[in-house]
Amino acid sequence: MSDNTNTNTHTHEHPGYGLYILVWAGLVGLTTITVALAGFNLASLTVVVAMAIAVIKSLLVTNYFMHVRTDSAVFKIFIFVCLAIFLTMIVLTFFDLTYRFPLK
Amino acid sequence: MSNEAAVAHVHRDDEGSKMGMWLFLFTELLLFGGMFILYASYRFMYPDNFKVAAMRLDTLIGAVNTILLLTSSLTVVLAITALRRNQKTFSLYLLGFTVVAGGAFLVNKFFEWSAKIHHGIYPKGPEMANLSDGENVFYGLYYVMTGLHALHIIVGLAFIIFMMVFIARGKQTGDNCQKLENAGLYWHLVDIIWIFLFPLFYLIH
Amino acid sequence: MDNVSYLDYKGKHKGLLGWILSTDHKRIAVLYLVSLIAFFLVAMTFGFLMRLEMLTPGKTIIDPQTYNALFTLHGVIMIFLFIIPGIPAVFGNFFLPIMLGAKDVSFPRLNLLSWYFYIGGAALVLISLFTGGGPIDTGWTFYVPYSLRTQTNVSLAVFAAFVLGFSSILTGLNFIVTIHRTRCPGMGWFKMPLFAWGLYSTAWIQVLATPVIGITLLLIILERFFGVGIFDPALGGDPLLYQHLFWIYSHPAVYIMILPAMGLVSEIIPTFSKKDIFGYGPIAMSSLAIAFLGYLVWGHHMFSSGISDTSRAIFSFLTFIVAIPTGIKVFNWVATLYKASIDARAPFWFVVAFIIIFSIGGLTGLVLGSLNTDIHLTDTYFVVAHFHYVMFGGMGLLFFGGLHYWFPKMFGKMYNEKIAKLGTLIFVIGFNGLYFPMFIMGYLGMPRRYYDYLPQYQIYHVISTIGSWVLIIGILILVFNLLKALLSKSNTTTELNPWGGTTLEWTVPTPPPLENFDVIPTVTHGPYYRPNLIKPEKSH
Amino acid sequence: MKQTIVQHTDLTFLIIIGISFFFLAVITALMFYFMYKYSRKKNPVATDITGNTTIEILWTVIPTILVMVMFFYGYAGFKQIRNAPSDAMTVKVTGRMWVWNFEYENGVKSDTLFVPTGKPVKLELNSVDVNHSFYIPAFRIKEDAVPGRKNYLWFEPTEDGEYYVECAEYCGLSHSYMLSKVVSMPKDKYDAWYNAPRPKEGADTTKPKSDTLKTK
Repeated sequence: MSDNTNTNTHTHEHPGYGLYILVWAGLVGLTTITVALAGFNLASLTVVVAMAIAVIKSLLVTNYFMHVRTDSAVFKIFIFVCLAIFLTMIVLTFFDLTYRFPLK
Repeated sequence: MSNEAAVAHVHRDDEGSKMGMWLFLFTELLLFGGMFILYASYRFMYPDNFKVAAMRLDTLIGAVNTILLLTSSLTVVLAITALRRNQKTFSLYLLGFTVVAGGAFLVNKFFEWSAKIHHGIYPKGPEMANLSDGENVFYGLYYVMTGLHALHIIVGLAFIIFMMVFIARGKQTGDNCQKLENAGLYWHLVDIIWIFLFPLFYLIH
Repeated sequence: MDNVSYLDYKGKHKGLLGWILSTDHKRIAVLYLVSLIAFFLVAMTFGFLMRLEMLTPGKTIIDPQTYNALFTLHGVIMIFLFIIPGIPAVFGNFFLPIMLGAKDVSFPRLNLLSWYFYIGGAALVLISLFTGGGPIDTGWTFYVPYSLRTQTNVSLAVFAAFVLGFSSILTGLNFIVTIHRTRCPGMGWFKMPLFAWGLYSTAWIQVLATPVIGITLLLIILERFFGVGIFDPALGGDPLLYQHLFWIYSHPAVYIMILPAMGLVSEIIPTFSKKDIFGYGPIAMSSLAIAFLGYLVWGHHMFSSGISDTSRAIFSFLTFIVAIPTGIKVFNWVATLYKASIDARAPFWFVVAFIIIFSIGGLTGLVLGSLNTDIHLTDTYFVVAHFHYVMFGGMGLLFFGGLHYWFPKMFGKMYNEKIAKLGTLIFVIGFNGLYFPMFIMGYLGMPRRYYDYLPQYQIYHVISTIGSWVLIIGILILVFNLLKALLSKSNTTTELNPWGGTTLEWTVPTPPPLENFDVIPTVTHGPYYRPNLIKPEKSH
Repeated sequence: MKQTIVQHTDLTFLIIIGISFFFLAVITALMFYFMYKYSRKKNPVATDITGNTTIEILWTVIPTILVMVMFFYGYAGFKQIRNAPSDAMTVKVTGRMWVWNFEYENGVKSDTLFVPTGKPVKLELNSVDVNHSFYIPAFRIKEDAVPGRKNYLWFEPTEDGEYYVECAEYCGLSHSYMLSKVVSMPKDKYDAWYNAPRPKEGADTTKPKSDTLKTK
């Protein structure tokens, strides 16, 4: 039983209400920012900024609301593998699209 | 099942249960992932059409829905904390709020879709023939992705309502609430997907 | 608790209900086994009819529409109902928990649910034959725009594949958690049997790739009903993106089919060599490497589809890389035989046949990974031959191999070994007779999925069709031999370890009892460790 | 060049098949030799060998080098297949269920592809309904015709003759009857056909007599 020690006892701390409300406030704040920024013309940066904010928001949700921050390492590895494979799919698809001419 | 199960599984494995839930979340993530690949590809092919099409979506409804989901996510974690502190009633109220917020999200979505359909913007709708290829694809993706997401909201709400029943009956308690945790994980995932859908569809101007 | 075998215990339900409502991993495995063999025989019959049609140019027995439906159904049933669930659902379910020293999989009820998804999907396939526009005729790849235009019952058949995807996902999910959470004391990751490594790698593909095909198939249905236009070129969609998404799943799926078979080879070889496996680490790691690299090479199915030249070159390069871990496995297996003590019993014959046939399949894959030769050979019979050598010669052969290896343990009966060996021999002869001429035909330019052909190809088609008859005779001999053993009252065996294996399943009673182990074992050695072997000389 | 593409493709095929056959023979021979030499009768007790790092590295590195060689040959041939010379004449090819239509630069249409020997021909592939694939086995080339997209293919016939064109991407009921021909003829004969006066539709269905059909 290599990675299943502490099966039923919760050893990690459970944060209180305050921290969660703080994270929620951050999420709402980021939403306001991303909506406000959409009014400006940031040209090619639009997507990058919107996605960066979305990534930060999802990191907040996974780390705090979904407790990944305090979970055992195996969950972090799992998420990494999943995202790595998803990114590979996108990158390899774009090797086709970027160099395909004419696209239509 | 038969008595076999009772004997075989007295042993409870919360960590394993959580692991199973995460793996299930990955499948959900990649289900939407396939759609995100399509979205990215078509946006690359039709950048201008996508901007024009996105203009017609109502940023305000999208933003309100984002806040609703974020808040409902918050109340789910708060409910788990409350249950762990044996504040059963408070926990139920918090989950009740989640259900109301999720319901409100769906109502908003309903009005948003209705307005679009009213204007003839739906697959094979009267307005679609006047639109460019890229706009067509944009609305196709819009309906499929938000529709699929709404379906997940409904499933998530069903999970949470079941959990409320379990809590009320004392089947989920402060010491034994992995099922509630899992329902929470599912709800947060639905939230995360919306965190990406919102800017991709509503905020590209 | 008394050691009543899983076949005999009395639960809450009696008779058939005691089987289809049981959450015992062994009973679920047997449910899978019966259903899989039934669908295999159906799809084999379709294949037989196709080969019969190809005996002469022009019409031999059936019309083109029927032929097109036959090759589609042959593909759909073989792939989604036999090859993909195949080894994990039957042998994985039965033996993975026992090999790990566990009482069951982590989620027994999900396990049963996955069988119901399987049966549900299968039922939908059957219903799709008689409803709507009749049997689907798109080929198992469901390429758009044809799948959007044809009048046949594509929506239901595709939905069936979608449901079967759930079955596959649930099995994979279950196995990952089972391997992480239920290994017995002492069984570290590198003391797991290699079969478990094969299943572990497979499970990750099942979990992370299957959803992509799920959404793709769902989109076909939505396109057909609502015209959402995501793939339809008439509405602005790009048919090539469909192919991307389809192969993002379907190429890794090839490894879902073959990795468990490779794991099984790694079990059978040490048992009959009476020796530890050569290169445990490299074999285990190459499974993971194959699973990962499998995600990077899907584009090699699209070398002539019009994707960009840059991506064709990248995909070709990556495809060659994936050959390396496969080669490593084969070399290690052969090396295991060096200075071994080999008792070539019936299961071992399957492995020998596998190594040769699978190598032919794998090596001809190199020709298809190379850009210029693939452009000539893709969508010809060369490809048909290649993937039958890999899939049928790989997974199919090892499905029977595994059945012969574990049959005495599963059912407490012993089959006639001479007849099993004879059946294997006829199988292998028929197999090569059936598929080898297809390599030549393909090289000469015979495209696949052709109802009719130019007369110059006939000689190869005739040889191939005759080969199919020999192959079917071989399969029937194997099946009837096992059936006879199963039904006979006399040749029962309670022998724990008929082949002299070293993994945990050989320590439990034959057939295994309800919860496998009275006392959860503790492991101190690697899975194939044997004491009292000759120590190697330290010459180098 | 037709000849170079065919030669290069066949050479690549031979190299890969040659290397593969060598490995297959070694694996098979060793396996049977071990089964004979180390059978339970001859060798009742095995030697406890569990691995060897040197040999693992060897059989990782050597195949890696070999497949890189294979990749290189394939890629070199592929570059020829994809790079049409700039002086190539263009023919528009349209696939439809279940015929091939050819349209030449001057608007002439035909259902058989007539080309002058010794001149590179670039085909612009399109489809009006479902995916098809334009395949000339004798020239070792193939490319899909996808609706809504323009794919291309080129070849240069170096000798007169007739070569089959097949559809290699499944396209429905009469997929296997979607056959056509490339007829390669001397330049003067081709020019005479190309410039011949035609009825206003411009359709030319006359097919030159075929005496030798080649697929190889």
